[in-house]
Amino acid sequence: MNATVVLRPKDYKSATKPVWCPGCGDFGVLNALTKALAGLALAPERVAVVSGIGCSSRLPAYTSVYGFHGVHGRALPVATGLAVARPDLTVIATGGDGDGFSIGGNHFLHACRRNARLTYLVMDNAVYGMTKGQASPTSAADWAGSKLTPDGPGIAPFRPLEIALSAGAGFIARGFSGDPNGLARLLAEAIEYPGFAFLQVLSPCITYRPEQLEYKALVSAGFEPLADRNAAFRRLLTDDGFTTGLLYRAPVSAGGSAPAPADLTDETATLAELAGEFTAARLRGAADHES
Amino acid sequence: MNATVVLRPKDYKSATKPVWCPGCGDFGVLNALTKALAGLALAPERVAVVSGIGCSSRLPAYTSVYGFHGVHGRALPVATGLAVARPDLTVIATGGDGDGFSIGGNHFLHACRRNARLTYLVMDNAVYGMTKGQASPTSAADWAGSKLTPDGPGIAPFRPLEIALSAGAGFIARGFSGDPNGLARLLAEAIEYPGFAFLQVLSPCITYRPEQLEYKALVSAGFEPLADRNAAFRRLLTDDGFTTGLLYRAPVSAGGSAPAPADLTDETATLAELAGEFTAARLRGAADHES
Amino acid sequence: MTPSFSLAVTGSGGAGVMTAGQLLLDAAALAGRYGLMARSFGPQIRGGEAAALLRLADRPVESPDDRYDLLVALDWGNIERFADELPLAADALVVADPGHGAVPAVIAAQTGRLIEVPLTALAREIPGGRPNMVALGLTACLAGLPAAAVETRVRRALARHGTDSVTAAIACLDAGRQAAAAHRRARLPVSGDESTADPTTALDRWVLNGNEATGFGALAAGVRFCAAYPITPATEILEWLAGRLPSVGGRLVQAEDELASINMCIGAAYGGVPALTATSGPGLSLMIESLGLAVAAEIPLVVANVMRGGPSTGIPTKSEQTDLNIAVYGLHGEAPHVVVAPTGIADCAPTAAWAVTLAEALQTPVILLSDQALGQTRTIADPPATALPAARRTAFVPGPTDPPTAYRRYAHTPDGVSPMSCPGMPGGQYTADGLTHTTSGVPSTRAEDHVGQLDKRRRKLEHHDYGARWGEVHGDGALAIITWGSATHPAREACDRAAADGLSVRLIALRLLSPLPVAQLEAALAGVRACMIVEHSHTGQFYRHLRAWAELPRPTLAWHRPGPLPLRPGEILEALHHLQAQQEVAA
Amino acid sequence: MTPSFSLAVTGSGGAGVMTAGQLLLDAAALAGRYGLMARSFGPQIRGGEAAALLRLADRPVESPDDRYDLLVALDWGNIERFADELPLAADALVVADPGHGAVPAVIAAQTGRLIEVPLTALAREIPGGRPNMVALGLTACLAGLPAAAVETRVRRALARHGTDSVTAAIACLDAGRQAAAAHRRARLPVSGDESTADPTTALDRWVLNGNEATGFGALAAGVRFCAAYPITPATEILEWLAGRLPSVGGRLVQAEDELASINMCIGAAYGGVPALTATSGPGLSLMIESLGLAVAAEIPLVVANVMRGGPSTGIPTKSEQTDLNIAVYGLHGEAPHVVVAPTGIADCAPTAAWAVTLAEALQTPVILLSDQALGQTRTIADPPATALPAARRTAFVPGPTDPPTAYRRYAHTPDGVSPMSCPGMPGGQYTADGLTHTTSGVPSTRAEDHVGQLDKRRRKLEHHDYGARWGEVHGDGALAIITWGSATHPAREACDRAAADGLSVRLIALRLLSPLPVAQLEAALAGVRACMIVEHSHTGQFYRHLRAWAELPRPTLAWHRPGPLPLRPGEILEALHHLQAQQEVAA
Ligand SMILES: Cc1ncc(C[n+]2csc(CCOP(=O)(O)OP(=O)(O)O)c2C)c(N)n1
Ligand SMILES: Cc1ncc(C[n+]2csc(CCOP(=O)(O)OP(=O)(O)O)c2C)c(N)n1
Ligand code: SF4
Ligand code: SF4
Ligand SMILES: [Mg+2]
Ligand SMILES: [Mg+2]
Repeated sequence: MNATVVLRPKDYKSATKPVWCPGCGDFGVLNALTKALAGLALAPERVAVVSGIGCSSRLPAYTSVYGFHGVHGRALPVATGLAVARPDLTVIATGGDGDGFSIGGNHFLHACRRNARLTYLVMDNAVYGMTKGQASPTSAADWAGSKLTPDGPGIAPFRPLEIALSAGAGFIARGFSGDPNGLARLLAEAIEYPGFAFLQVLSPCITYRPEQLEYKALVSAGFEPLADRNAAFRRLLTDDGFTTGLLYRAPVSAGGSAPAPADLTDETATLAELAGEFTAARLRGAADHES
Repeated sequence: MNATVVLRPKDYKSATKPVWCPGCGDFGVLNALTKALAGLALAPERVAVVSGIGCSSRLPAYTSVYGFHGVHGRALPVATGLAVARPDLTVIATGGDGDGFSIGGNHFLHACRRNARLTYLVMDNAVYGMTKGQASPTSAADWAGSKLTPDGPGIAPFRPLEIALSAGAGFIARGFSGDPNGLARLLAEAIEYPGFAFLQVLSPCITYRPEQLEYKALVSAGFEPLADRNAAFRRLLTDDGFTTGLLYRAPVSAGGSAPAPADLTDETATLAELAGEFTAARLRGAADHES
Repeated sequence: MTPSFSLAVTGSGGAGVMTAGQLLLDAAALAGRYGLMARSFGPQIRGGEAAALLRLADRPVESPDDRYDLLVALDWGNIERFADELPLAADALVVADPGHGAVPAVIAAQTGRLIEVPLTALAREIPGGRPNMVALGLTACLAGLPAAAVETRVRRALARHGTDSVTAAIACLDAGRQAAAAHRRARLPVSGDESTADPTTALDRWVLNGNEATGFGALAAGVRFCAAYPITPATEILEWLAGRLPSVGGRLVQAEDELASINMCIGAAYGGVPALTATSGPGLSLMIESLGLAVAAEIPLVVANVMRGGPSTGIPTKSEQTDLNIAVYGLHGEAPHVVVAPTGIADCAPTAAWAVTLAEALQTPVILLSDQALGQTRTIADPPATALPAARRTAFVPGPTDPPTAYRRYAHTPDGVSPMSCPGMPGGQYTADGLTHTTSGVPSTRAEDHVGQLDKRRRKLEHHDYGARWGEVHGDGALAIITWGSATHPAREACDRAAADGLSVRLIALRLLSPLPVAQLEAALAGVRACMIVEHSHTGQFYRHLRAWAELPRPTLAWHRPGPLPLRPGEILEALHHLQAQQEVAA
Repeated sequence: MTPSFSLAVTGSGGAGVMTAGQLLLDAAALAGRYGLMARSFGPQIRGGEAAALLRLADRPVESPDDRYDLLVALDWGNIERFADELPLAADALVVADPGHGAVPAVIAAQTGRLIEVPLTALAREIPGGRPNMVALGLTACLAGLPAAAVETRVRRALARHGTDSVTAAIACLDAGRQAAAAHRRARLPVSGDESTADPTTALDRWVLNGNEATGFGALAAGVRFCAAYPITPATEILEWLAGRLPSVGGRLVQAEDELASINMCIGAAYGGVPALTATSGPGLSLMIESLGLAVAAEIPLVVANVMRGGPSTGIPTKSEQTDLNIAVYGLHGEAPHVVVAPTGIADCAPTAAWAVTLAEALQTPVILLSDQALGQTRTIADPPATALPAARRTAFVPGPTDPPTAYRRYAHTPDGVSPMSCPGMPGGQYTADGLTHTTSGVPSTRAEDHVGQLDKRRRKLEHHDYGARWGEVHGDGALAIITWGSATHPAREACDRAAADGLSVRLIALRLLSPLPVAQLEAALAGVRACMIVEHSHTGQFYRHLRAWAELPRPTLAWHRPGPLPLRPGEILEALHHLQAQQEVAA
């Protein structure tokens, strides 16, 4: 791509037709992402979108940037390896609430701590869409819509923002797929954050959670960006789960420090030196004291 | 065992000699546990201690109750399966900070949510003792004592109490292995809690973290039990990591509801009925409308 | 050779293809027929094109046929997606709605017998009418099903939607039947309109898929705990159990992942409660470490692994037999365990029950290898002739209480099975361990303990009497097929057809895959001069497994191909003839 | 037959057994000798009893001998724990400190040659003296090492502790040597005090264990990313890399678990940076699902799996070759990948380097199967004769930019290897996928795509020219041993001894375990009449693997036994004679 060419959102879309149900919230997320990338004028070949498995995790193939569609729950470690090995890239991890908070929960915890430079966008529909509608960690305790939990999961829902904050994430926001422009702005800010940025996106599953069509009426852009962790905690104590916006943005590297970038140039001289440490000569100190 | 026999702490110990280093904090935990069990006068055969892998996870074999020494990081799901299938038992899961917060982090999150009736005791020494001293999630960012992270892990330490609270645990406490009596009291309370009870125990590794011998001077019994989740959060905002005691005790089942106990009696009549739902007769409604 | 009638109903999302197909199969059951129905979908999560693939017969049938006799297209949406799966017979009938445009080339090229029926227009004439119900009436008529059976089934199915719905549907059925009447095929391989089947027996037959049968078998044998993480195509086992376990005093827990689900089962089973989980390849991969723990700590449990196309995420909705390697050889260290597989859809219930009894008897994990074709194909089958086996564990009986710690959980016994205590039993306390241990369960690094326990765990599997369930043997030809799982029925039908051609072929289908029943297999092969290994895989995993352990006849031909297309009798028959020709040249 | 001297130093925790052993080996290196040292510990996490197990020789040696010529006991703490591991030669010398009580029966029963040396008392006479240094002086003398070499090594090692320490240690060495002088053995199989080795060459030799060698080989071949989760006995690979990667522009990340570490490697490798992780059985089990992803998405990476006793947690500190099954057959679906193994400690470096080049050339995961015996035994070895191979990936070269989306990541090519782009390359954008996909990487459920990609992935492995590294063949006897990994050196020594007895035995040691190099193997077997498969396992995993794929000579004897005890040449030789005797009866 020529750097002087101005890219529009549609230039970040691929020719592949999404498998999503008509009306699925994930379309809005795809739109917001392409808008954000166009807004930041990032060259498509310098962006990588990494996902797990689920309806939402199909997203990478619908973009024209580099994509990685891995296995269920492991988007974050793949993205971390890529971001650490290739700090010159823009790395975005994405997927669903099942992928990220159920099977992938441990990586979520540790990615928040590790603070590698990447954005994590979770399309939260409080259900496992891909496997036909079982309860996810964010499903309400009394949601009885799945044959697997006919009386509802019966346990307290997972609170993504609180967990992210407890675990040490430095950038925490909530968006709504029904507001692609607002979401695009949040995403652009997340992408520019020089550390781990977490974005929960309410993205309705119109097939297995048709009641989520009401989200439009429930969401409100109520978060005011806070820079103080304790203040963010206090703010979350009254969160209704539908407030959108940027909740918390830590001063850079407050929450940990991203691993320093790798310098990928070969230094073969050093390699010979490394071999030297195995030699018997070292055992008598020759290498240090003589010659 | 005869119910009228009074059991002393040593009756809860097995004849197996611990592999622990002389002076390891885990000895204090073993003492506290046997004291707590004796104090509660629980019949040894009605108690099960389940662990993962690590120095600390060796504990079950040193007791005279039922033990399960599983694989690394999976103590909680084993304990959950046992507690759900056998609600008549007292189930205690245990292990180290690596086992519980690194590889086992996801189960920790979801066990807090699930609120099955069991106690989870983590012997936290901020190191992987068993594998000779690598950084664990609770190691300080600048702890440079391991060859694997010669400049320190460089990332924010894991905050077990905050995570437990965010994840929905209803009973959260911190103890110290150097105070077996205080720890025994906390443990007894945890065991009696009718849901998931989490107990972080500062348990020095004198071999790979000899500086932890100073813990004795650092800990202070400062927590006052709170019943309000928000109050507990506020309290943690000023936690120094060395305050011991019961931080939070939710009114029963506030944090979720434990799965209802299984009734393990066979109902074979029902089995025949279940087979009936496969018959062709059902397809014409015969079973419902006729005969 | 099974006289049968194969048909497909296809159409876009929302056209009601699956409803029509399902009602047709149900009606066939009520009419005393046998049959099966598979489902195929396009890539859309929902609302994409779909195909209901049926085969009806007068005798039990579990294999798809080579080609379809009838294709009813509600519309042509993305039909090319299904072209591979829908080979048409040379004289197949294609029914198309002219309102949906010309017959696409992929279909038109295959057959000349095309009739146009304005399904949509006919439905529109009926208030509340739907084209799929017209298609149902038409298809049932062309397939020779009695109108009464279809009506009975439709009345029952729509009852809860009210009388108007029922009336409209019945009118649609009639319209469809009338449209068909003109085109009724002359040669119908199934019996005529009036079924000769004994209606009482027919009504006792089971209409179910392999996943439901698996759930039922497990529950019948004694499973009372299930930990679940959903995955296609295994979820229905979990969902079936979720609805039924509580009514027999059992419990199901939805786990956070498969690492948790397998360990929850271990916990429950350690606690004395027979446990099962169901998964597919990706989930099984995650359970591998903990299955090794169950082997070492001697914990009974069953993993029902419903195979799908691999590797990795592969093709979740299609069938393959390619998790054999991981199931048998996937554990690290020396970890003997049991792997069994049902030989058909109906066989899922007894084989699942058997798996539970083996796990409990041998105190070891058992992997039950089902697959998408067995799990998600619905069939009409005779209920099991004999009661399903029920599980029994060799339980610890407290000895004299003095000294109280004398219990040796992992004691050496002649058959390798040591009495097992569980929490609650006084005097039975021990610590189950995945570390190498003594007979008491105390960790050890000594050679005698390590070798002793390795020997014991191998012994209990090798010395067990697996009885007659190890496999099925049909016929006594000097040519043999060895096969397993969902390949069994197509292979068996190939043998039947070969017999009709005058070629006698012996069929050996294994249920016990590991430990491989070498003695039984070699006995079953007595007198065989040439042999063919049939499986649904790319590299012949089953063939390699057999080679590794057994002496096979020479020559032995390894015949296999991967998914996503199902194995069909004709291709196996062709390979058989090829083998026979080679034999004759050699002779 | 290698003339050599085997000795053990034992004692309680804190006695300094390992320091003495290590300094002895180092001194032997300085003296131009070859040798090796294994370590054995009791169950205590720290401070328990320990044994340093050495063998010294004038020629390269990597196998332990059958029996020990010398045992030096600093004390008798829990010596019975080591009895199995310490078979003494009939004429072995036992040196004991009378201050620590009588010689325990397990030792006394084995030999009559016992001498008492008051090690502790001697040390106490020297200010700052330590018994282990006395023992070192004594042992070095009995083993025929020049005093100068020991002194040089000790001076260097203790330099940072100050002159007093050094002086005290040198005095202890002297005291030990004097005590030994009286008991100097007459027959010393290694050369005399003054080494004849060329000192320059000797100083170039490497003193290292297999884990360090593995780390070095990987780094030399181009690995620049490592994700780590510690596990015994693999941790040293990770620790070695952690210290060196930054200096060559690489990075190491400590992961939260093995699910993360393998996926981090996938991410880095997808990004174009050669990646490796190291683990052992339990960790490999957790990586299985993601290894399948790497196969399907064609991501190069290396997993160095250092085997330990299994199953489950097993015996983490002891060696076994029992992860062969999981490494070769452990993935679900059809997931062809590469499995290689070093044939010795020194071979770890070139074979690790080769593993990296194979991964990068074939765009697939490679499992490097090392084991505890290779990884944690320290040896004196000649440095690699030729430069280690360096990795090269077939990279995408942008074509004409119009149309820009023409890149087909998974294009069919004659050799199955498709040019691979990575982020940063304009025009190379694609989505890597574990779902069945088209040549462009777009998910597909079509038969032609599924079969096409399965064929391609198998083809790239089968068509690759693996060159001469596939294995080693020594000798041309009509009797052959086929073996692999750490069994190679004991087997080779058994062959050498057989030759000394007049029996010519061919040795075939495989480095390439999967895909099995059937043609090369069968060629190497030309003229072989009987064969023996040697491995360190309970059930003969390697034997089954060979049977599954290759035609083996008849008869073929499967000889194997599990850990924790190491394989020794004598037991293999015995089996060889047994096989030969059978052959003669049959002839
Ligand atoms: C290891 C493994 N377990 C289970 C599955 C089955 N599976 C596929 S997607 C999915 C859940 C998807 O839910 P979510 O991440 O919320 O995505 P959504 O479909 O709702 O967008 C599951 C359980 C799998 N592919 N791999
Ligand atoms: C799957 C797996 N990975 C790694 C290991 C190696 N391992 C054993 S114990 C341990 C960490 C123990 O740390 P912790 O839980 O804190 O226990 P401690 O020894 O400190 O008490 C590790 C990494 C293992 N046994 N299994
Ligand atoms: S099932 Fe739900 S989440 Fe999946 S594509 Fe359809 S609407 Fe979206
Ligand atoms: S290494 Fe540390 S944690 Fe382990 S037993 Fe020793 S002191 Fe305890
Ligand atoms: Mg979801
Ligand atoms: Mg620890």
